[in-house]
Amino acid sequence: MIRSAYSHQAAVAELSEISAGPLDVVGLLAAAHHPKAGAVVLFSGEVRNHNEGMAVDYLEYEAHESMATKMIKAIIADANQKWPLNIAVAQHRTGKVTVGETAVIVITASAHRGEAYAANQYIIDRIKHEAPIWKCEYFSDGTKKWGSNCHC
Amino acid sequence: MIRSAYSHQAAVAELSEISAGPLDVVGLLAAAHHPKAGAVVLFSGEVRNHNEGMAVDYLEYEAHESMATKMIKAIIADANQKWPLNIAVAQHRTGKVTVGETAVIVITASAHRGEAYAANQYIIDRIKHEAPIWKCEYFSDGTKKWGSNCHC
Amino acid sequence: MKIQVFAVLKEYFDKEFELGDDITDIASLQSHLSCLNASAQGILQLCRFAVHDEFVDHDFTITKNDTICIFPPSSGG
Amino acid sequence: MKIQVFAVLKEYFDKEFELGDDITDIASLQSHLSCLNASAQGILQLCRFAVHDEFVDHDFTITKNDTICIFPPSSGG
Repeated sequence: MIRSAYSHQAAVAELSEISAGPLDVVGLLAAAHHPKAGAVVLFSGEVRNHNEGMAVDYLEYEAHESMATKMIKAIIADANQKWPLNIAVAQHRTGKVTVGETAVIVITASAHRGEAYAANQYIIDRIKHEAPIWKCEYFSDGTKKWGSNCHC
Repeated sequence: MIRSAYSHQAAVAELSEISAGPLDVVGLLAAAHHPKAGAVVLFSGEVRNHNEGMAVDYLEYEAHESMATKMIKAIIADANQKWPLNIAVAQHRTGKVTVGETAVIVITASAHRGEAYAANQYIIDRIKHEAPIWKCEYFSDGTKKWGSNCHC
Repeated sequence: MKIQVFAVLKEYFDKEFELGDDITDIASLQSHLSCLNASAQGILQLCRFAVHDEFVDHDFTITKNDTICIFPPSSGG
Repeated sequence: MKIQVFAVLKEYFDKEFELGDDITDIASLQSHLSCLNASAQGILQLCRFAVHDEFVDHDFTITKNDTICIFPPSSGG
């Protein structure tokens, strides 16, 4: 059983782990309050304008949607088992994401900040290494490259 | 010399480290983008409805404003020395803060997420332990208690 | 059987294509694809395979009605 | 000299008050305040002292024109 924030979970019950449209970072943060949580940690993975010395125009993310969704849910469930979290949500973009836009967001909240930081890092690390989501970088010189490493 | 995001620093140049009014958490996050930053981490320390088994109505924060401001600036400068950050800002409330409101916010951004998480935790840990800011908890039973420990 | 490939694998194969029924497990699928396109051999060694939304091992038996998804190493974020 | 106290210390002393010029350093100020209110002795041992927005040690010399701030342990957040 997931120990979690039932009221917040209700509010974000419809949150898709994979989103083809822009992530509502500010809206998700605004909703991320829980009366028992003293610490909220938000991670936003954003598109950088350079990578490995190359100027980046934009990225495109591809996912196996059903498996990525299921795996992110499972990672969040594992985090809820490991730490007493009031809130734990994550969402990843697909499609074209431009420089400065958010490609992935993780929000965790707990009574004390150590757990919120640890769970947040755990969730993003596992999403990046395990979820079937890939990025293709489109560079300013017209070339492109499918990513095979984490860049943030 | 602080390695930092000059454009973002310009945008938040007027940010006071100590604020008597509500913190604009969402606005600060919305401004926290930097084209070189792949990772943004936000910490929000919020008022919990319980502490040590007592129901909490609200907190009141008191600060020695000029020293707290100077110390938070110094802590952020130290973080900028230790990690290559594009953004590092922090702000702490004074006055009455109710359950679910943010008492302190820290935002860090860097090319890679490890640095953003580490710097964020470093800044909040030092603010909590070193800055001359105190909280008084007002409990639902009418009693109050000046805090001497970190609670989140 | 139907094969779906993702990300960089689309530079080596069609995104979706059919294969004959003589392939009976993941290991033989991997060999077969390496023969179809020798330059994909390296990346195929690193791939994960999934059937019906579950990852499967190399000895997993596949049949003509299966859809097999082939995933290069992930790089979300 | 002027003394300013913060947070829980306000339960033992006025927020701001004047003391005579016979006190010459932080250590003697600490002793003097412990005599004024014996129940504050414990918390005073844990306090930091600041003059002109700088923390000072117990042997720091104070004069009649100084304002001395006394800080209990912090608990921001």
